[in-house]
Amino acid sequence: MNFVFYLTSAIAVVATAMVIFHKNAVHALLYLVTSLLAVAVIFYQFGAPLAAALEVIIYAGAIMVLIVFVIMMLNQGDSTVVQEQTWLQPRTWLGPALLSALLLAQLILLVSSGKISSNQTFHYIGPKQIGIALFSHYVLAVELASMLLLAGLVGAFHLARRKKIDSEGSSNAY
Amino acid sequence: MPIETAPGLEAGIMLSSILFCLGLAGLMMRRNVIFMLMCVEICTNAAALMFVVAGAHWGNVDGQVMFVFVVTLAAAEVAIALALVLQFYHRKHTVDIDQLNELRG
Amino acid sequence: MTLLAIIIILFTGGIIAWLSERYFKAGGRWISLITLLLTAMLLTNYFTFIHSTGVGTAEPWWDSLQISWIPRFGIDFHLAIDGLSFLMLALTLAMGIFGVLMTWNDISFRRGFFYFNYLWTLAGVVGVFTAIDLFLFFFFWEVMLIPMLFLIAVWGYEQRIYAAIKFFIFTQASSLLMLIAIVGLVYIHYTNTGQLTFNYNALLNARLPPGIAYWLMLGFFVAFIVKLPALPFHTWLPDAHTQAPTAGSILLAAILLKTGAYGLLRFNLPLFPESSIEFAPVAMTIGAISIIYGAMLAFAQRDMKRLVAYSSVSHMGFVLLGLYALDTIAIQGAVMQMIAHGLSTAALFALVGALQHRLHTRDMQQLGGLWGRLPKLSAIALFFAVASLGLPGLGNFVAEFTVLVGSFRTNHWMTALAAIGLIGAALYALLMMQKVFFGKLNKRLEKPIREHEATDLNIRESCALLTLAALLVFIGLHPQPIFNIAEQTVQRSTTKIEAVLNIQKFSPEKISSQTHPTRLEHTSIEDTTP
Amino acid sequence: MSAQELFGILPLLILSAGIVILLLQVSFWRGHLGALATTTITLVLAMTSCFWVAGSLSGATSSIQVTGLLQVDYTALFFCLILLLTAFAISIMGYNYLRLRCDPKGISGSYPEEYYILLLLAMLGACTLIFSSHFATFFLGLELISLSLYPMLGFSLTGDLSPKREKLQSLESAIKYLILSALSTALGLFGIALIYSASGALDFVGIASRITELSQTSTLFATGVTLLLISIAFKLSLVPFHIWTPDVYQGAPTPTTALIATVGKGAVIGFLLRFFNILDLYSSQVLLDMLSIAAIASMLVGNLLALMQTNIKRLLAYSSIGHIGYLIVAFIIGKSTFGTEAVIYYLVAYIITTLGSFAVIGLVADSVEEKVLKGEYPESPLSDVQNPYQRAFYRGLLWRSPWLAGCFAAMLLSLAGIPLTIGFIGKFYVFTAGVEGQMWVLLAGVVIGSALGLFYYLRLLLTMVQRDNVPDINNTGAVQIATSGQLLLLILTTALLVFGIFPQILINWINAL
Amino acid sequence: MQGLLAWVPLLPLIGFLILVAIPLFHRSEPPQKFVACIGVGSVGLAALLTMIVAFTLFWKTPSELVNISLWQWMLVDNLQVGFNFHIDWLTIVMLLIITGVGFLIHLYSVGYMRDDMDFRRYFAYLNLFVCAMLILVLADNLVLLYLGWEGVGLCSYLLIGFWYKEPANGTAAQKAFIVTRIGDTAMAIGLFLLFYEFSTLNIQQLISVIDGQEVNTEIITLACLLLLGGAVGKSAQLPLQTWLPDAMAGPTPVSALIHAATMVTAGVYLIARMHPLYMLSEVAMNAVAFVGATTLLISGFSAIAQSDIKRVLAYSTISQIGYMFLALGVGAWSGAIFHLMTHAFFKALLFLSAGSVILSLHHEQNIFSMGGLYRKIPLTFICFTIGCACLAALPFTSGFYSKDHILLSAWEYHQGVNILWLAGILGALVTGVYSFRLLFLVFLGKEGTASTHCKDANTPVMSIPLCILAALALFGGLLAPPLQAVFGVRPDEDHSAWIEGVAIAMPLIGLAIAWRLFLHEQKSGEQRSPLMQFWFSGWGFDWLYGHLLVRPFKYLSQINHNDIIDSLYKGTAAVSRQMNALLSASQNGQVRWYLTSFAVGSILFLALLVAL
Repeated sequence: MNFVFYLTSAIAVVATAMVIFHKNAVHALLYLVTSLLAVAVIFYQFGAPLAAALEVIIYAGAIMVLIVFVIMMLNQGDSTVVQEQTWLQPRTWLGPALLSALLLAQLILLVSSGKISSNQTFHYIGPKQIGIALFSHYVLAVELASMLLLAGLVGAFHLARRKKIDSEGSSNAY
Repeated sequence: MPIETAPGLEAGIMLSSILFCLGLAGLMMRRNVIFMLMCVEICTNAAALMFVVAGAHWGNVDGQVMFVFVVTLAAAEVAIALALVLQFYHRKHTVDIDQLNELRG
Repeated sequence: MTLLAIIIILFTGGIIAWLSERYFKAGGRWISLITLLLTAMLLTNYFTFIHSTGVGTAEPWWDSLQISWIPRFGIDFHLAIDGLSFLMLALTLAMGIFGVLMTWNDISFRRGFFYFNYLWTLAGVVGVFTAIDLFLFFFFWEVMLIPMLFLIAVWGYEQRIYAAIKFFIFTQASSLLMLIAIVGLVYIHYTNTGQLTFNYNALLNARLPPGIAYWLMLGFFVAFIVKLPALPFHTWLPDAHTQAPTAGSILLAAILLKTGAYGLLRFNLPLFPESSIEFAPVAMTIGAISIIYGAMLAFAQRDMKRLVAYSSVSHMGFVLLGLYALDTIAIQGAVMQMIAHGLSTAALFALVGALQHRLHTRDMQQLGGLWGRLPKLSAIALFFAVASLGLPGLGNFVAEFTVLVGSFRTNHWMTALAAIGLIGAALYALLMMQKVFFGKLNKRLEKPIREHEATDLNIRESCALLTLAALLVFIGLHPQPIFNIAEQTVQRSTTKIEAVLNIQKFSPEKISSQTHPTRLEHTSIEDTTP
Repeated sequence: MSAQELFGILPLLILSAGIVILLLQVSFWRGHLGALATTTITLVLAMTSCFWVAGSLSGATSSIQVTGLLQVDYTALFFCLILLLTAFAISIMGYNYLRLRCDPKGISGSYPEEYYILLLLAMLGACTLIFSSHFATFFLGLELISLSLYPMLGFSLTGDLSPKREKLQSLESAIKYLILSALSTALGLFGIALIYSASGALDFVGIASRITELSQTSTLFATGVTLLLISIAFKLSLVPFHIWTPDVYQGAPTPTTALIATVGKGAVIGFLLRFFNILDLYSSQVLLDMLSIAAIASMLVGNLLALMQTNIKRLLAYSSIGHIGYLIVAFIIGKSTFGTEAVIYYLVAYIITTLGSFAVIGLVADSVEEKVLKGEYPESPLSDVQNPYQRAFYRGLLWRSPWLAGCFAAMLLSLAGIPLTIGFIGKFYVFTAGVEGQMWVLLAGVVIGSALGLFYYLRLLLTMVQRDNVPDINNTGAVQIATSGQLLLLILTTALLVFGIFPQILINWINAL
Repeated sequence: MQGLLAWVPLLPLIGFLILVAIPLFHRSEPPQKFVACIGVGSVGLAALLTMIVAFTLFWKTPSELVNISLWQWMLVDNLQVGFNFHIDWLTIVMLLIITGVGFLIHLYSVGYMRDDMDFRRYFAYLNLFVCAMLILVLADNLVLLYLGWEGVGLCSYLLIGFWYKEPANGTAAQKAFIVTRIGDTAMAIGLFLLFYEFSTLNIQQLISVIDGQEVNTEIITLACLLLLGGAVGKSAQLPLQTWLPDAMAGPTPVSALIHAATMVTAGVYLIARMHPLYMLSEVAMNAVAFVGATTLLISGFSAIAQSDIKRVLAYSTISQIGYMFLALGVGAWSGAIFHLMTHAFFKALLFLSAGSVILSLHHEQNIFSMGGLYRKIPLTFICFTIGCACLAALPFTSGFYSKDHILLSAWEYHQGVNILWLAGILGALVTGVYSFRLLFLVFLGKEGTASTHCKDANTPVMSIPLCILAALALFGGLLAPPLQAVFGVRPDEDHSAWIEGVAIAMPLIGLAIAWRLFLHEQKSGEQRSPLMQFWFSGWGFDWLYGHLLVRPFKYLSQINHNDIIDSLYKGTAAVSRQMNALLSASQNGQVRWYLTSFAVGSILFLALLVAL
C-alpha cells in the first residue's frame, strides 16, 4: 500500500513539474490532469473516496476542461510554443525555482522538527458521513458556498460579455 | 474504520508542500496568464490535499468538507479568472502578464 | 468663564471675519481689530488680581474653568490663568492688535480667509497659554499650527510652501514626542494612584521613577525647544520667518516662539524637577551655544528678515539659559525676555515687512542709505535694533541682565559664554543698520522710492510702533510690575526645585559639580574654575 | 438550528435576501436607480437588524453560537454596523461612478446593476468573516469578499462610456489582484490545513482547547498560524505583502478602491481581533514579533513610498499601508485596557477618513468625466493639471470649490493626525496603547512614520491653497460634484469633526460593546 | 537742595525728547534757532543747576551728601537695583566737567554745525549723550552705571556715524561700538561675579561689605580685572584702543566732547569709583598701572607719525588717559581725576580749535597741507597754542600740575626710579614732541596747499567757548578738586628737586626736538620711514586684530551662512527621497515580480519562525 502511495506521489510531483516547465499549454494541461488523477488516487488510499471522486469530476473534469476551452478559444496551441520557449529561459526560472526550493526547505524543516502525533492510523470517511455533516453542521457554510458560486457566476457573466469589444472605436473612440 | 497501512500524515504534508512550492515556482516563472492560472490551481489543490490527508488522520469529516469548499472556490475563481483572461486577450492580443504594467511607480 | 469667552470670541471672530469679506470689502481687518479689542477688554477683568499676588497662597490660579471632556481618559476642558498666563495673554493680544495694525493694507488676496487664520492662530495660542489639562494643552498646541501653516503657505513669499512644510514637520514631529511623554506621564501616575487624569495640578504630584522621568522630560523638552527654537532644532525658523507674511512673522516671533518657553516653565520644570536639575547643565549649554550661534548666523545673512530670524534664535537662547539656571532671578529674567523679545522682534519684523511692502526687497545688498529717504522708519528701526542688542534702559537689557546675573550663580562658564553673545548682538544689529539705513542710497532704490512718494511710515504705523517702543522703554526702566505678576508662578517652580535640591544637599554623595551653588555656602572660585 | 440562532444571524439573512431580491429584480426589470434603492434598503435593514440583535444580547447571553460556525456578539455587531454604513456610502459613490460609465439607454446596456449585487455579496462575505468562529466560515467569508471584488475591480471594463485608459487600468488591477489574492488564499488555506493537521479541529474554540499542548509540542501549528498570518497580512497589505496595493487601488474604479480599503481591511481586522482573543495568540511572542516587524516596516515603507507620489490614488494607497501599520501597533498590545478599544477607534477613524478621501477623489473625477461626456473637456488629459487623479489638478481647489476642498483638507488633516479630527484621537489611542504596552520601538516607528506622512499630506493640502498655475476646468474653475456626493462628504466630514472634538461619544459606543 | 540734582540728567533728556518728537507734530524741519535753544539751553540749565548745587555744597560737610532715590528698578529675589543717584564730591566734579564743558561744546556746535541739514538730529544725539553720561556718574549702583555706560556708547556710535552717507564713517562707528562692547561684556561678567559674591551691586554697599569682612582676594582680583576690561574698552586703552582714532570720523565738536573730554574718561571714573575694591588687589592695581604706562607710550609714538590733525589729537587723548590709568594704578586717585579735569579742558580746547581750523580750511584735515596759519586765524592759533602747552605740560599750565602730580605719585609708588615713572617721563617727552610738531606743522612754517584757501570761520558763538576753555585750560590747575572725602588724604612727601626738574625739562626737550625736526619739514605724509609707518598704523594693532579676529570671524560666519545644521535635515530629506526612489522602483508593475516579493516575504516570515 505504501508503495502505491509513493508511486502516485512521484507521478503527481513529476507531472506537476512538467506542468510548470512545459512549453505547450495543452500538453501542460494534460500533465496537470495526470497530476490531479494521481492526487485522486492518493485520496482514495487515505480513505476519502468522495474527495477522490470530486477531484476527478470537478477538478480534472470540469475546471480543467474550462481551461482547455479557453486555451482553444484563444488559439493557444502549437503556435505559441516558440514564444513560450523564449519566455522560459533558465535566467527566468532559476530565481523562482531557488526561492521555491528555499520555501520548501523551510516548510520541511518546520514540519519535521515537531512531533505531529503519536497516532499514525487513518480513518475511512465515506460519502454518507460527509453528506450528513454538510447538511447539518455545515449547512450555513454550504449556503455561503452557494453565494460564492453566485458571486463567481455574476462576476464571470458580467466580465465575459464581449459586446462591442470587437467593434470598438465606433461610438466611443478611445 | 481505521486503515492501518496508510503512509503517515507527514508524508502527506510533504507531498502537499512539494506540490505547493512547485505551483509557486511556476507562478513566478511563467509569463503566460493561463499557465499562471494552472499554477494557482496547483497551489490550491496542494492545500486541499492536505485537508483530506489531515481529515483522514484525525478521522473527522471536517477535512473533506473543507475540500468540498475549496473545490467550490476553485471553480468560481477559475470562472472569473478566465473571464478576465478573455478580456485581457481581446484588449491586448496577448496573454503575456508582463504586458500588464501600466500601473506602477 | 472669561477665558472661555476669550477663546470663543476669537474663534467666532475668525469665522465672521471670513464670512464678512464677501459682503464688506474691508470687513476682515475691522472685525479682527474689534475682536481683539474685545478680548483685550475681557482680559482687563483680571487686573484686580495683579496687585493681590500673595506669594505662597494655596490656590495659585486666579481663575479657572473645568468641564469634563473625555471622561474615558480623565481629560477635562480645563482652563486657568495665573500671573504667567496673564502676561502671555496680554502679550498675545497686544501683538495680535499690533499685527493687524501694521499689516492693515498688506493683504490683498482672500483677505477674509487671512484674518480667519490669523484669529484662529491667536485663539490657539490663548488656549496654549491657559490650558492646564495636558491633553487640552497638546490640543491647542496643535490647533494653533494649522492656521499658521496656512498663513505661511498662502500669503508667504517665494519659498512659502517649503518653509511652511518645514515649519510644520519640525513642530509636529517633536510634539508627537511630547504626546508620548504626556501619555507616559499620565500612565505612570495612573499605575501609581489608579487615577487616570491629565490634570496638571494632579500630575504635579506624580512620583516618577528617575530613569523614566528623565526620558519623559526629554520628550517635553524637545518639543519645547523646537518651538523655542534652540540648537540644533532651529533651522525651521529662518525659513518660516522669512517666508511668512509680515503678520505671520509677527505672530511667530512674538507669540509662537513663546509657547515653547512657556511650556518649559509651566511643564518641564515643575513636573520633572529632579530630571531638570540633572539636565540643567546640558540645557544651559544648548542655550549658550544657541545665543552665540544664532548671533553668528544673523551676522552672516544677506536677507534682512533672515537676520532678524536668526537674532531670535540668539535671543531665545537667553530664555533657555535662564530657565535652566533654575534660579529665581534667571527665570524671572527669562519671563522678561519672552516679553521684551516679543515686543522688539515683532517691531523689527513689522519694519522689515514695511520695507518689503514699499521697496519689494529684503536683500540687504539691494538696500542701503534709507535714512535720507525714510527718516521716521529708519529712526524707529534704529530704536528696535538697539533694543535687540540689549541696550540698558530698554526691556531686553533688563531681561538679559537678570538672566545672566541669575544663571551666573548656577553656572559660571556657560554664563560667560552666553555673555559673549552680547557682542554678537551688537555685530548683527549694527550691521543691519549700516547696510540698510546708513551709507549712500543704493542706486537700485532710487527708482522705487521716487515712484512711491509717500513711502515713510504713516500715522497708523508710527503710532503702533511708537507704542511698542514706549512699552519697551517702560519695561526697561520700570520692569517691576512684570516681575511681580510673574513672581508667583516662578516661585512655584523654584520652590519645587529647591526642595529637591535641599534633599540632594543632605545626601552628600549626590552633590556633584552641576548642583546649584547657593549663596549661603560660599564656594570660592576654585570650586568652579579649574 | 434554533430560532435564536437564526435570529442571531439576521443581518446575514437580510443581506442574502437582498441579494436574491436584487437578482430577481434585475432579471425582470433593469434599472440603475431601482438597484440602488434595493441595495440601500437592504443595507439599512441589515443595520437595523444589527441593533435588534444587539438588543437581544444581554447579560447571560452576551454571545450567540450559531451552529458552531458563527458567533454573534457585541463587538462583531459593532464591526458589522460600521461596515454596513461604509457600504452604504460606497453604494452612493458607486451610483455616481456608474451613472457616467454605464449608459442606461445603451443598446445592450452595460448593466451597472451587477455592481450592487456584488457589493451586497462582498458585504455578506465581510459580515460572515466578522461573525466567523470556524475556519470554514472564515475561508468562505474571505473568499466571498475576494470573489466579489474581482469583478468590481474590473467593472469599468464593461462600462460603455468608460474611457479606454480607465478600462485597461481596471482590467490590470483586477488581474493583478486576482492572481496575487489567489496565491495568498492558497497559502492561507495551506496554513489552515497545517493548523488542522496539528489540532484536528477547525473551529476556534476547539483549537483553543488544544492550544496548550500544541504550542509545546508542534511547530506545525506555529507554521500554520504563520502562513495564515501571511495571508491576512496580504489582505491588510502589510509590508512585505503590500506590493499589490498601489496598483490595485489606482486601477480600480474609485468606489471599489474605497471598498477594498475599508471593508476589505475592516472585516479582516475584526476577524483578527476575535481570532487572537479566542486562541490567545497574544501569548505567542513570535507572532507578536512578526506583527511588530511588519508594523514598523509598514509605517516606514508605506510613508516613504508615498513621499514623492503625485497620483493621489496611489498616494492614498501608500498612506493606507502606513495607517494599517499604526493600527497593528495598537493591535499588538491586544487584550489590555486600551488595546482593543484603540484598534476599534483607530479603525473607525481610518474608515471614515479613507472613505472620505476616496469619495472626494472619485467625485472630483466623476465631475470631470461628466464634462468629458458633454465634450467640454479633453478626453485624454494632456497634462497632469488636467488629470483629476494627479495632484496638480488640485491646485488652488480651496479657492475654486471651498467646501469640497475644505472637506478634503479635513480628511487629510485627519490622516495626518492633527487635532480637531478623528484621526488625531485615533493616533492618541495608538500612543496610549503603545505606552501602556511599553513598546517604545514601535512608538518611535509611529513618530517617524507620522513625520514622513506629514510631508506628503501637507504638500497635497498646500497644493489646494496654491495661488498660481490653477487649472481651469470651466469658466469659474469650480469643481461641481453631484448633490448626493456633497451630502455624503458633508456627513463624513461632520462625523470626522464630531468624533474628533467629542470622542467620548464614540468611546461610549465602543465601550458599550 | 541736592534733590535738584535729579533734574540735571533730566534736563538734557527732556531736550532730547523734544527734539526727537518734533516730526510727530511738525512736518518740516524746525528753525535752527529753536533747535539750538532747546539743545544748548537744556545743557546750559543743567550746568547752571550743577554749579549752584556745587556752590552750596561746597560749604557743607561731606556727610551731608545724600542719595537720591527715584524708583525701584529691579527687585527680584535678592537682586535689588534702584534707580538711585549717589552724590559725593567725585560725582560733583564729574558733573561739573560734563555739564560745563558739555555746555561750551554745545554752544560751539551751534556755530560749527550751522550748515548741516541734520542740525536737529545732531543736537538730539548730543543731548542724549549728556544725559547718559550724567547718569553714568550719578549712579549709585553698577547696573545703573552700566546703563549710562552703554548709553554713552550708543551716542558715541550715533555721532561717529553722524554723517551716515559716507560708509567709512559707519564702519568707524561700528568699530567703536563693538570694541567697547567687548570691554563692556567683560565688565558685565565682572558685575555678575560681584553680585554672585556679595549679593549686591550697590557701590556703597559693596564697599562696606568689603570693608566689613574677610574677602577672597582672588575673586576681587578677577572682578577688578573684568571691570578693568570695561574701563579699557571705554577709555581706549591697550588692548582695546584701536577704535578711538577711527572715531574721529564724527563731527569735531563730538570728538571734543565724547572722545576727549567726557566719555573716554569714564573708565577712569569707574576705577576711581571702585577704588576700595582695587586697593585690595595688588595684581589689579599693577595691571591698571601697566596698561596705562604701555598705552601712553604706544599711542604717544603713534601720535608723532600721524598726518591727520584729529588723529594726532586722538592718539594724544589715548596717551593722556594712559596717564590717568597710570595714576590710578599707583593709587593716585585724586591725581587721576585732577588730570581728567584738566585734560577735559585743554583737550576740548584743542579739538575745538582744530575744528575751527578744519572749518576754516573747508574740511581739510591733513596737517601736511596746512602750515603758516597763525596769520589767518589768530584766535584759533592762540587757543591752540595754549592747548598744546597744556598738553605738553609746560610749567604753570593746568596740565603741568596734574601731570606732575601723577609723575610724583608714580615715583612714590615704588620709592624710586621705576619702570612706571620712567614710562611717564618718557611719555612726557613724547607728548612734547607730538604736540609741538602739530602746532608747528599747522600754524607755523610755510603755507601748505590748503592754507591758501583759508577763511576764518569763527563766529562769536564759536569764539566765546574757545576763549572760556582757553582760560580754563590755563588756570584750571588752580582748581584742584576737593576729593579728600572720597579718596582719603595722602600724606605729602618731599621729593628731591631733580625729579621735579626732570618733569619740567622733558616737555621742553620735546619742544626742542619738535622745533629741530618738524618746523621746516613739509614732506608729504606718504613717504615715511618704516618705523614711522609702524607708528602711523598704531603699532599694527588694527592689522593684528583684523587677521586674528575679524577675518576669521567673517570667514567662519560666511562659510556657515547657510547654517551647517540645516544640512543635517536637508540630508535627512535627501535620504528619504532616495529611499522613496528606491522603493518606488520596486513597484515596477510586474506581477511576477510582485509574486516573487510575496514569496520572499513568506520566506522571511518563516525564517523568523525557524530562527526563534
